[in-house]
Amino acid sequence: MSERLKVNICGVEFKNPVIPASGTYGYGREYESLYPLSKLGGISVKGTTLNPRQGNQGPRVAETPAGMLNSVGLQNGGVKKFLEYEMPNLLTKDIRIIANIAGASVEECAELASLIDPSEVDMVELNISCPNVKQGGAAFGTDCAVAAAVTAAVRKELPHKPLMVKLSPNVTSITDIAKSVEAAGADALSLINTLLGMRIDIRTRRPILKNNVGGLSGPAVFPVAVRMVWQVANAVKVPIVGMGGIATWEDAVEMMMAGASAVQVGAAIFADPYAPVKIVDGLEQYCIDNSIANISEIVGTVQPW
Amino acid sequence: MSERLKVNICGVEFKNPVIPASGTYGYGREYESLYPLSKLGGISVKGTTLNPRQGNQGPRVAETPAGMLNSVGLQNGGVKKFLEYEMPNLLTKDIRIIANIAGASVEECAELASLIDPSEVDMVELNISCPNVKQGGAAFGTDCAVAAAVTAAVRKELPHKPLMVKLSPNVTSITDIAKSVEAAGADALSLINTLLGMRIDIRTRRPILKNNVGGLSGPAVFPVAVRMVWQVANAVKVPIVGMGGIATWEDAVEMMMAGASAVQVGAAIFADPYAPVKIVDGLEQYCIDNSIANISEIVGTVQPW
Amino acid sequence: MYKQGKYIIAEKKAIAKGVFDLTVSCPEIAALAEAGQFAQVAADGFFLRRPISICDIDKERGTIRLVFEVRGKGTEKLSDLQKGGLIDIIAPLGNGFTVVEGGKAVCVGGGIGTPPMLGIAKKYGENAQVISGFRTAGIAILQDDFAAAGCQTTLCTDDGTAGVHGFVTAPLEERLKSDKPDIVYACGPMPMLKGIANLCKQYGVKCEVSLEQRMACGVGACLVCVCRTVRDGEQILSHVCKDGPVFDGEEVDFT
Amino acid sequence: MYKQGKYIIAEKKAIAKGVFDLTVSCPEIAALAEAGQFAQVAADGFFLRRPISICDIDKERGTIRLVFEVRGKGTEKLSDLQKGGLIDIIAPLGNGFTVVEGGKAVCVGGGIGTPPMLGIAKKYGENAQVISGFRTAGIAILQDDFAAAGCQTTLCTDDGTAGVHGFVTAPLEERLKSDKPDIVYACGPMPMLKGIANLCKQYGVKCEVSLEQRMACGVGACLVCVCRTVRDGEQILSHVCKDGPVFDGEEVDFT
Ligand SMILES: Cc1cc2nc3c(=O)[nH]c(=O)nc-3n(C[C@H](O)[C@H](O)[C@H](O)COP(=O)(O)OP(=O)(O)OC[C@H]3O[C@@H](n4cnc5c(N)ncnc54)[C@H](O)[C@@H]3O)c2cc1C
Ligand SMILES: Cc1cc2nc3c(=O)[nH]c(=O)nc-3n(C[C@H](O)[C@H](O)[C@H](O)COP(=O)(O)OP(=O)(O)OC[C@H]3O[C@@H](n4cnc5c(N)ncnc54)[C@H](O)[C@@H]3O)c2cc1C
Ligand SMILES: Cc1cc2nc3c(=O)[nH]c(=O)nc-3n(C[C@H](O)[C@H](O)[C@H](O)COP(=O)(O)O)c2cc1C
Ligand SMILES: Cc1cc2nc3c(=O)[nH]c(=O)nc-3n(C[C@H](O)[C@H](O)[C@H](O)COP(=O)(O)O)c2cc1C
Ligand code: FES
Ligand code: FES
Repeated sequence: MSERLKVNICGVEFKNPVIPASGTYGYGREYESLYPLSKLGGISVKGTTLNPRQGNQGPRVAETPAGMLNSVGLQNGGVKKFLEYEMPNLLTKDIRIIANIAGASVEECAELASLIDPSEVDMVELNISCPNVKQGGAAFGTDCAVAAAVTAAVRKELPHKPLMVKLSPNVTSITDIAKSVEAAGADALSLINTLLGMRIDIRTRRPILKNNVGGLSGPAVFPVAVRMVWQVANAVKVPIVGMGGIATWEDAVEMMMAGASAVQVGAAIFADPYAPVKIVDGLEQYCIDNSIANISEIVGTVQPW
Repeated sequence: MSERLKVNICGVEFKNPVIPASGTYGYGREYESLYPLSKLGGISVKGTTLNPRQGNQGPRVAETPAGMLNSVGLQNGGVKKFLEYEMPNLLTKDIRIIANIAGASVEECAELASLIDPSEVDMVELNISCPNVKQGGAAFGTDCAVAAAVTAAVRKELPHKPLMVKLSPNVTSITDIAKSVEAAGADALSLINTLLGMRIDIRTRRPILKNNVGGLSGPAVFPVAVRMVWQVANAVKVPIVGMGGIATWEDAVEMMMAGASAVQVGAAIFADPYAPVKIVDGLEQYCIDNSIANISEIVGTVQPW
Repeated sequence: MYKQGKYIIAEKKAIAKGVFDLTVSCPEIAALAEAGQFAQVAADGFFLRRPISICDIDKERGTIRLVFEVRGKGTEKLSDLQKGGLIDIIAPLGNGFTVVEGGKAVCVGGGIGTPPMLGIAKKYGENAQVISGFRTAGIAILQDDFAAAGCQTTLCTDDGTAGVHGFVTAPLEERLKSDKPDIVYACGPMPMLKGIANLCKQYGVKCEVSLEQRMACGVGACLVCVCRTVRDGEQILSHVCKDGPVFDGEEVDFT
Repeated sequence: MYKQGKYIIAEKKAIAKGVFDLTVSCPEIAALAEAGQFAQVAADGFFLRRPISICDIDKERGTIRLVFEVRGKGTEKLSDLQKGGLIDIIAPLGNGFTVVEGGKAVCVGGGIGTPPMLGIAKKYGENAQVISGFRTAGIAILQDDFAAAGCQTTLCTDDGTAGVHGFVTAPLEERLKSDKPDIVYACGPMPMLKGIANLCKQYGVKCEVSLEQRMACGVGACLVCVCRTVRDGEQILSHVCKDGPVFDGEEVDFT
């Protein structure tokens, strides 16, 4: 791997800035049939909760123009299984590990953090923006005071790890939330989570998702994500990991120019499981073609009119 | 025209529920080369301000996956020109006329209303959600108290016309805004206006839009629009005109099942200028095929899980 | 183990109104594939891939067959694919059917649930009875293929326009009574699968059903494709793409 | 007056690297079209149409020609269109060039600004001088077409690989000095148009330039396609699709 793509996000060095987004890549096991995980900079694992969760009933996915809705609802085996079963495997893969955590209460988030702090994960991503769960989830991410409180509580229980907080796009002012969370101790921010959406089957007159509503992701949301990353980058000092609709290396470059130090790739993987690898290769070639010694040079370089 | 498609929105009868969305159809003149305006239920004219406005510098459009950003910024000839030049023409077209108005202050909105009240427009659509202007615009539509104040002020100056208020999707809770606006006297609500987005030209490292950011519309936003219409329909009693990404008659049916009494069609017209007419024809056939005597029967019929 | 790629369509046939049969030349996939697995097929202009069962596998020619019905806009797009053109698939995915070596099987397909029965029926040849149900005679498919494989075929139509008038469960029950097979395979609408699973349980015959659910990744990573199952008495949400699409009939929660 | 429809591609040629020449059979559009107007062309899989100038019109055959360069993903998609296939266009749009009956014209095209010059140059035949500028000889296009129409052609290349070494403004100024034409038409990059408009003003010759801007509707309804113009001393934002694409050189605010 070349020096060109190395990025450093609050002290954690990633060999390249391409990270599969939480919930879209499991724990990486499923894609090893196609390529080794070591090709990627990091992995943000499926959202982890204190106890195992079954998630919502199906259908949990609905197609939309250039995107999809999901209503998984944080199905996962709980933090214990993650630490005991998934971590040992991931540690052999030469890839940065981001533990994505979500809790139904401030206390639960803090407890999760305290359990993960002693582990070998490289970074924690606190999800305060899941639209698919009844408690916690987006409720945490749409109010500045609550977002700050949960960030502070987790920060306290996480003395050894950088804390990245994942923001919801379903807000009037994402910069206000970002600033609150930064002030409460977040070391980095990641955005965006999914936009709340709905689809209806006109034959049955029922919502396609059993949960009625779900989170929109995929290329459709890309312009919203770029805008939010740009706004937040201009409002905070901490690094940003940008995501939402990234499907090509050009998208990744655009997101980084908007202000993201690294990118996560989610739904695009379902259309093309090689998408993250193609983005890595595309970024490398882009750096060569444009004589860019390190991709970090382009971060936040968009020059507004 | 058949009885099947007639809809009534707060006392105004539309021969069918298909209305080109404000800003995407001018005053109808440009599309008469293709078909008579009388085929459509109504027209929501380009946003009208007190004084003529030049709008923003170009480029004002950027393509996005299954959609587009615009940053027109309410270019229009002002209310006087609308009433004196456009109204006489529109009145000959056998189509319901919705005057879309926007002001930089509460007073300006009220003044606009008072000027339009004596005219022959069928309905006023108060735009409190334009993301492309510095004053007024979205600032009105993202705060409940402000939204209520401007609605009340306009309501007062509009004794003879139904008032529809057009909501912004760039908010944490669209139902809160909807309820405030309803309480302040809105006779109907229309939603959604555009989602704020951004695109960057990675070669020049500059935003594609000269305004840096712009409003996202087109099929990409459809699931967000359906969700918001559904939420608002469950929160208010006044009728809703739904829009955001509608491109086909199936989309129109879905939006109506979510709770819209009529629909507006915007960006889809740019891809297919016949789109609104095809939607009318499709709805008619849908009613025939499903033995629906009047399309209003499907409004709000989605049955949540 | 699966692959993703664009592969050449070696043959395309319309085998009934709105039903298409593609033979895809993909040696690396054919080599791995087992009866009952499926492919995630990209439809141009649509974000999500469409899951389509692998109907038949020719390991020697290095081909698989995908038989699908036009149901909506995505499968309509797939129907535009032409012989000689490319098809973008991820395959083989999921778990195939369990083969009872030297045993006797009954394969029950309902409508477009029939195609996945071909590959497994072929494993049994004359030891397979294939019961296929269709709404009407005009849309009956693959009967010649089953016959060519030496299988015994029983055709049922809901409207009696061909074969047995009525549902597949009647001939299945007859068979379960008369000459117990070692295993029953089934694919089709949920009520049919439920009926079959119940019958098999009643007669004490092992039964495997192939389920459907809306999918995104198709490989087990995104967790969207849940179905309700029971394991060790406990209700759990399983994933059709990874834990299935083939499930033990007793494991599925049909309520 | 314009039409929208899917029309048959009667011919397709690659006329330089990445430059394609489509002849579209659309009698109703050809009947209405004038030199300088444009078409809004749908590119499969892309939301917005691409504006492409009408390069030439054959009213008898009922065809128009669209010559375009692959610039991004949309025009790349358009380059996949094949002879015999359909192209979805809205046309003719905008205002064409003003024809000075019996006059003499100079038509100046820069790069992919050359195609719109063909239709208008043909109106003047031997009374037209066509000055075309390209980066390099290999990408020079349409020179034979201009010659076949009897026009006098002057080819310029930035790198001197063919014709005059340098920009189109040099031969234009020569001509303006020596044998004043009645009108100058120009299409190409903004700096070139600015230079030409200035020269024409200096020599007191009427000049029409064809501008570009990103578009949505193409018909004047959405107001996105603004350019800065001056009318009666006042700065106003005009719309390329409706007020243009052809503007009087003096009207354009090039600052
Ligand atoms: C494991 C498996 C195997 C299948 N095998 C076959 C087969 O061999 N032949 C065949 O004709 N069909 C098969 N199906 C069903 C087939 O996937 C659907 O008919 C198809 O996805 C419909 O797509 P569409 O675009 O036409 O419909 P649309 O309704 O427009 O599709 C919208 C979305 O819903 C999904 N969807 C709709 N119906 C289904 C469904 N029944 N199952 C899963 N997703 C659905 C689509 O994939 C798409 O994401 C199988 C499904 C599964 C899960
Ligand atoms: C009136 C008019 C006439 C034109 N005539 C021709 C012609 O005859 N031959 C030719 O090759 N080109 C012509 N162009 C330019 C052509 O429209 C662009 O090259 C083309 O739109 C680029 O599309 P793309 O998908 O390849 O690029 P992308 O950059 O991927 O396109 C993204 C978006 O930007 C728009 N866009 C990008 N560049 C331009 C541009 N220069 N002008 C307008 N929109 C642009 C696209 O239409 C699309 O909406 C004309 C433009 C205008 C406005
Ligand atoms: C199926 C699915 C499951 C997801 N699960 C999670 C999750 O568990 N935790 C989380 O923080 N985000 C989750 N997300 C959100 C993504 O991580 C990402 O923020 C979002 O999808 C936008 O990126 P994309 O457009 O590239 O998919 C999920 C998204 C999808 C599509
Ligand atoms: C080019 C353009 C101009 C618009 N101008 C206005 C406007 O003047 N007033 C207004 O209320 N909405 C305006 N809108 C928003 C549309 O009326 C509509 O709310 C939005 O585009 C969503 O619908 P769509 O996805 O069908 O386009 C404009 C939209 C576009 C694309
Ligand atoms: S479709 Fe992703 S887990 Fe099954
Ligand atoms: S492109 Fe719509 S007004 Fe010009």
